[in-house]
Parts: sequence; structure tokens; C-alpha cells
Amino acid sequence: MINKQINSVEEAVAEIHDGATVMIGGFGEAGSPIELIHALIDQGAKDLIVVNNNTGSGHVGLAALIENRRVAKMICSFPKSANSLVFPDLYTKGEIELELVPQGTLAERIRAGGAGIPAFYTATSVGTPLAEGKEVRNINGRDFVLEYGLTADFALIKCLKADRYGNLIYNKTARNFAPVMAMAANTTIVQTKEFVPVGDLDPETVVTPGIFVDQVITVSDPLHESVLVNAGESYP
Amino acid sequence: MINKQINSVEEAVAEIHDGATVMIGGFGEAGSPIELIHALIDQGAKDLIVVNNNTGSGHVGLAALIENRRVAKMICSFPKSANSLVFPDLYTKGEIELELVPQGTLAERIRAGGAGIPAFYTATSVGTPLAEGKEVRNINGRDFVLEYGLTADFALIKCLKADRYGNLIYNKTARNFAPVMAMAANTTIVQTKEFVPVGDLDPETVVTPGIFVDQVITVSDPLHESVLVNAGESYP
Amino acid sequence: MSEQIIGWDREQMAQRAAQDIPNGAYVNLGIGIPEKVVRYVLEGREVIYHTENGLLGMGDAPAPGEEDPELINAGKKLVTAIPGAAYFHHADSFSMIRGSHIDICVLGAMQVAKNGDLANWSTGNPDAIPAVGGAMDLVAGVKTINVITQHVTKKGYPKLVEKCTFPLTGQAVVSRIYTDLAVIDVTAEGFKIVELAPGVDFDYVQERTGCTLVAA
Amino acid sequence: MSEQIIGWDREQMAQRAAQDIPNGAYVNLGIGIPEKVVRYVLEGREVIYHTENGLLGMGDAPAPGEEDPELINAGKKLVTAIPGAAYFHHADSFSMIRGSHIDICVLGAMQVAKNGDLANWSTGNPDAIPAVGGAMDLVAGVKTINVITQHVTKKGYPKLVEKCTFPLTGQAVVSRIYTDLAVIDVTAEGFKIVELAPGVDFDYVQERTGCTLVAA
Repeated sequence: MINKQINSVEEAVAEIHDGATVMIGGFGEAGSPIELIHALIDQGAKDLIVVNNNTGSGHVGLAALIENRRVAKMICSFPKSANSLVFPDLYTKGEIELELVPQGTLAERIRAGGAGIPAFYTATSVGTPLAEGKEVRNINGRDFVLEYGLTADFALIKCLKADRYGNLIYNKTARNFAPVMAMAANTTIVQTKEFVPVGDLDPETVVTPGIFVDQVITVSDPLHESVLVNAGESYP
Repeated sequence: MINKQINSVEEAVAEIHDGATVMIGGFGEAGSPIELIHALIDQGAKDLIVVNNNTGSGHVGLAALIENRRVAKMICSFPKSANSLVFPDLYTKGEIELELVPQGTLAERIRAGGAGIPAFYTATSVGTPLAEGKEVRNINGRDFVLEYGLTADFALIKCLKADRYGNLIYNKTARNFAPVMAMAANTTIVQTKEFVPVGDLDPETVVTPGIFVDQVITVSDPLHESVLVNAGESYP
Repeated sequence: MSEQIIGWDREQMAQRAAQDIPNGAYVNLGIGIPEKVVRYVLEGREVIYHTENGLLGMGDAPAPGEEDPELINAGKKLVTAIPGAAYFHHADSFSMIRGSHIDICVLGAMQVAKNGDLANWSTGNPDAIPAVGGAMDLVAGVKTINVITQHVTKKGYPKLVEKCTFPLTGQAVVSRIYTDLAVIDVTAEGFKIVELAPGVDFDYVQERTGCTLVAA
Repeated sequence: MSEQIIGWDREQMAQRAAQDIPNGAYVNLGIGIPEKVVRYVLEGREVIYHTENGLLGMGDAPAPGEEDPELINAGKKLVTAIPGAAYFHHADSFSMIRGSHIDICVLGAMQVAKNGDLANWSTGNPDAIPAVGGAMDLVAGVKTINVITQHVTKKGYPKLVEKCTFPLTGQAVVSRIYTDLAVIDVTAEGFKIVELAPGVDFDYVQERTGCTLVAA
């Protein structure tokens, strides 16, 4: 029998090793797998390369992972949202590396990594500092830059419902990067609000088919990052 | 108000011009928009470049479009299914052009065309005759061929339900190429089994958002290609 | 020079930009004043708003009690979804942008050059944290890029300039600019005044612009 | 030489191939004998079958009255979907293939060379209609490529050869071959017999093979 369900967040993140590349779902707090991130902080892996659109808020979740000095490098599009305190501070001190990628190029690089496309051309960033050092190619009269697919050792994502095959559906704009990260990671670890029997999810509406998922942990009542930030909480 | 619904298949295909590139959904008969194809035969446009996985069956639908000498060139992966009579005959006589593309490369080229990706690398076809003349690039120790995005003037596709915004859902494996073709065509023309009010389709389950759709015609009781083929029918 | 006290306020700038959005348009709104455009769709028109974090059919802010922290816009503010909306993932969302399916994007700006070059992501200050978000994707992919911006910076420097001094977001991408003082088109002859805000005259705008304006 | 009368029949070949598919594997089945593999999942195992026309969780043929002409496999035959299945579009489907998410693919073959080269799409005859389908994508992307094929052609020519004479589908891609006569691995030393069909001996297989075999 196939059963991707596991019993604790500790077990879920147990294999994440020092130096691993970890894609973390979420756009701001929407879709941020905060319990998995906190378990990763507890687990202790360091020198991580983290891929996320942002760098977290306040002193919880992704920001706490960074604040606890587990992240050597961030690959993201927008590292300084409102309430982003930790990353800007470390970056200014030169204590964390940043690879800044336009948001659509980031999404497409992750999707390419998952789809077995090693590289593609895009018009995004042509003529800007972010295209510096990149190969430029003229195709049908327009310039495009070459961008490479992005893969990861692990993905940590959050969804609304999952079954034991690892089929997933999401909630509203919390979907964001999760489906492509699930494709691009060697091991995809999911926290779900609800765990449902196989057959409950309509095959027409599954967003992430189980083939892209390795481990599912149920977190029925997930923390809300904005609530924690507003309360001034920090982790651990 | 936005209303993409139109009133007849004739109106739906009226603008398709001689020499147009037309993507036609369907994998075999599943998802084949047979009423739209028949309307296109009646309309008379010729010298078409048609993109479809196959070349149709018997003497109806896509096969009939070819048999009526409206197609100058087929771009497809598998032109000789069971019951494919028309294309092989014309091809053997040298009266129709063929661009043979591996199925996954075909799907990805269409998706790239719709996603604004002018070109990408893939390992598919490396070392085979289908890679001849194509740029090969070694990336991280493996060879890949360069493939170009594919766009079209028109797409003809079939779905299960549509609303006036052009949001679509499909039936089972009839989905196949339709969502990417809708993205890649300048004008996407859809035949739907059901036309539903805006708000009826769950935003979480829409497969093709209306932004990719231009015209929707309701065909409540579509013909089945296999039934017509088995009955020995031909069109017109 | 202090903040403008004549001309359009932020809501009016958004409202003016909304007037130019035709029925049936697919529109993406940048962070800041552009977000307000969603409120001002003209009577008799339907406009579908796209937010790059995965929603087509974005509505305005939710009523109290209706908030969902997982239903937000690109500025991470709480929004709603209209009937007929659709959710999708980030790669699909940027396919809509990169693939030129979005008709109009309304963005903020730090500088716009008279050839349409846009700078809106970085001052180039080596001490600043660079953050680009989806801006470069939007300007590269969306058919029409309009800008809403104060005509001058808080310190009074012109934002409409001969040539951008800040790093570019995209080259020759801007079509029209809505400032607190005027509506201005980017044309082959340079910035051309389309409309002046009430109580504002050409010279007043020219004084606050970094290059020669063309009159309407 | 006429058709084999000893060895495994087509159902037994499919059954033998199924034995090597572990619990939890994601498996794509080529057209022809490989399609039959879906019937032979071993007791106690769950295997998820992928069909490249957009379904993960493919089941066997439908019961009479349950057919849907829009629920078919890559061979355009009517199939079913198991509970826990998922439908998706063609580009997503081939992302699973090209992105190496499918564990095993079982394909038919015209020729397999001892280095694992596979030819299964074209005889190279200039008068024939070339048709490749998804074969090149599968061999380039799937982790393990197994082949089910008759050991020799209808005319009695070996299909397991020193070097393919037909145009290649992929280079050095095949891992294991299930024929009517034997199970054979592609190894650094060449074709190696893993198992002989009942009543078949090594010499019998060697006689019908286009290069030297390695004994088990």
C-alpha cells in the first residue's frame, strides 16, 4: 500500500541535511508552512540555500529560520516586505548571500527544474542589472536572456487537503509557488490542514498529483504568521 | 459586460484566414472539437498549418479537413493512428507537409509559446534523427537540443463547461492539449457541452482561466468521432 | 519644495487611470497607488484584475469578518475574489504576464525616462536591499504599461526625466503616466501632456519635469 | 522460422514485467503488450499508472456500459481511473516524464542494442509515415526503461542486436527486456540472461539473438 502520511513534523524534516537546498512555499504568509519551518529550526540543519519569494516577517517562520543563522543564501524576488527585519539586517552586515531573481523568472526556473527543462530564454530583465553576465540571444528580432532550471533537495509546502497518495488541493492564493516547488524538489514535504481518504478528491480538481509528493503531515490548526508577528512573538 | 458567448459555429470560425496556423485540441477523438472542425471545412479556409497530436480518423473531423485539401502542413507527433487513412495517403504522394515533433516536446513548445518563452532546451530526441539540424548544448554534462515555442493564430478546442468570461473545465483525458493551446493561440475558440452562469465554476477548479479564451459556442450534444468512423461517414 | 497641495490626490489619480481601462480588459495592478484602481471601474464596464500571486478576478478589500489571510494581492493586502474568478499557481500566473495575455499593467515608478524606460525597483544604492518582485516580468510581458506616480519625489526631484539614473526595470516600456499634476503619454517626441489636473497649468508641470514636455 | 511456439505468451510476458514493479512505483506503459501490464499488479502492491495523455491512476479497461470515449490511454483504448486518480494537461503530463518523476516505463521495441540503444519508432524506410508519439520523451526522461517484445520479428530476425539499424529513439536507455524467451538485462558486458522461459535454454535464445549473450 502507498501511504505518504507521516506522524510528526519532526519526522517530516528529519532528513534535511546541512547545506541542503530547500524550497519553501508561500507568498508572504499565504501558503507559508510555518510548522514545518519551526520543526526545521528545531532540527538544526544549517548552511541551507532557501528558495522563497520573500524572506519572512517578524521573528517567526522563515524569518526565524534566517535569524537562527541556518540560511547561507536566499534565492528570492522580494527580500524586504513590510515586517522583514531579519534578512535586511544580516544582508547589510554581509552575513547572508542573496540571489535576486525576478518573480516570474523564479517561478519559471522552478517549474523548469521540475519539468526537466535545464534552461530557457525569457525577455524578463533584458537591459537591466539583473541580466548582467547572462547570455543574451536574439530570437526573431527580440533579445532574451538565458535562465537555468532550479531544483532542490527538499520542498516544504502547505496545502488544504491531501490524501495518502499525496494528491493535494490548496486554499486560494496560498497555492502560489507550492505546485511548482513540489515538482522541482527531490523530496517534497507537505503540511495539510485536512487529511482525506483516497477517492475524496475529485480527479478533475487535484492541483498537485501525488507523484510530486513524498511526505504528508497533518497540521489541523496552523499558526497564522501575521498573528504571531503582530503579537511580537519569536521562534523558538 | 464581458460575454464571450457566440451564437453559431459558423460565426465562431468566420475569421480563420487562408494560411492561418490553427491548433486543434484532442488526442485521438478525446477532446476533438469536431463541430468546429466541420464548420471550418464549410467556411473554406485553406493552406492551413494545423497543430494536433494526430491526423484524425476515417473521413470526418480533422481527417476530413485534410481530405478536403485545406491543410498545407501538419505539425504533430503521431500521424498514423489506427483508422488514419487520409494523411498517410497524401503524405506518401508528397501532397502535404509534415513536421514531426516528439509528443512532450510538442506539448512544451505550445506551452512555451503561450507562456512567452521563445525557446528552451530538452533532452528529448538527442542522438536521434529528430535532433538533426538542431542546436545541441551541453548543460551540466548532458546534451540537450534547443526547441522553439510554438504559437498559433487560432485554437479550436472542446471543453465540458464554460462561462461567459471564458473560464473552462474539461472532461477526463479530453483535457490533453486544450489548456496549452488556449494559451498559445491569438484567438481561442471553444466548443462547450454546457454553458454555465458566471460563479458556477469553483475558482479553485477552473482549468483554463478566461484570459486565454476569446469565443465560446455551446454544442450540447457533440458528435463522437469513433461512432462516425465506425458508421463509415464522411464530411461534408 | 513640500508635498503637492494642488492637483489630484491619490484616489483621484487611481480614478483617472481607471477611466482609460476598457471593458473586458485584463489588468494587473502594482503595489501602492495602483492597488486603488480596482475600486474605480466605470459604470457599465467589467474589468478582470489579475494579481500575480495566483488570482484572476481580484476584488477590493474584504468586508470586516470576511478576511482570509490566504486571499491576498501582490502587495500582500487582503482582497476578495469576484464570481467567475480563478486561482492558479505562480508559473501559470506569470505565463499570463510573460505571454502577453494581460492587457494593461498599472505600476508605480521611481523614474520614467522620456523614451519610456522605467526604474521602479532599486535606487542602485549599494547599501540598500535590492528587491524586484514581479516588476521586470510585468514590463517585459504586458502589452500596455501605465504608471501612476507623484510627479516629483518627496524631496521635490523630478521623477519624469531625460534618462533614468536609477537601475532600469525595463527599456522603453511605459505608455502613459498618471501623476498628481497631469496625464502624460510617452511618444516619439517625448513626454506629451494629455490632460492637466484642475488648477495646474503646463508651465507648472514643466517646472517639475526633468526634460522638455510636449503640449497637448 | 515461424512464430515461437515455446516460451511465454503475451499475457505471461506482461505478467513477468509486472513482477519487477515495486510497491508505490509510478509507471508508464507503452502501446501494445505493455498495456497489458496494468492487469498484473502483484497482491499487496499498489502501483500508479501514468498515461501521457493526462491521467495518473489509470485502471484497466472499463466494464461494459462504463465506457467514456474521453477516458482513454496513450494507445487510444478505453480505460478507467482509479480512486485517487488525477487528470492534467499534456504539458503537465510530460513534465512528469521529462522531469524524471516516472519511475519505470515499459515500452515495445523494434530493436534493442546491447548498449541499451532503443529503436521503436521508425524503420527509416523513406516511404513510411514517421510517427514518434511520446517514445523519445519517455526514454529521455523516465528513470528506468524496460522493454517487452517478441524475441524476434515476424520474419524471424533478431530484435536484440549488436547495433540498431533502425533510427534510434534514445541512446543507451534500456535496462531490462522481457521477451517471449527470456528476461534479459542490459549490462556493461552486454545482454545478460536473468531468467529463461520454461522449456527454453540458453542456446535457443542465443541462436535468435543478434549478438553474444552473457549467461546468468
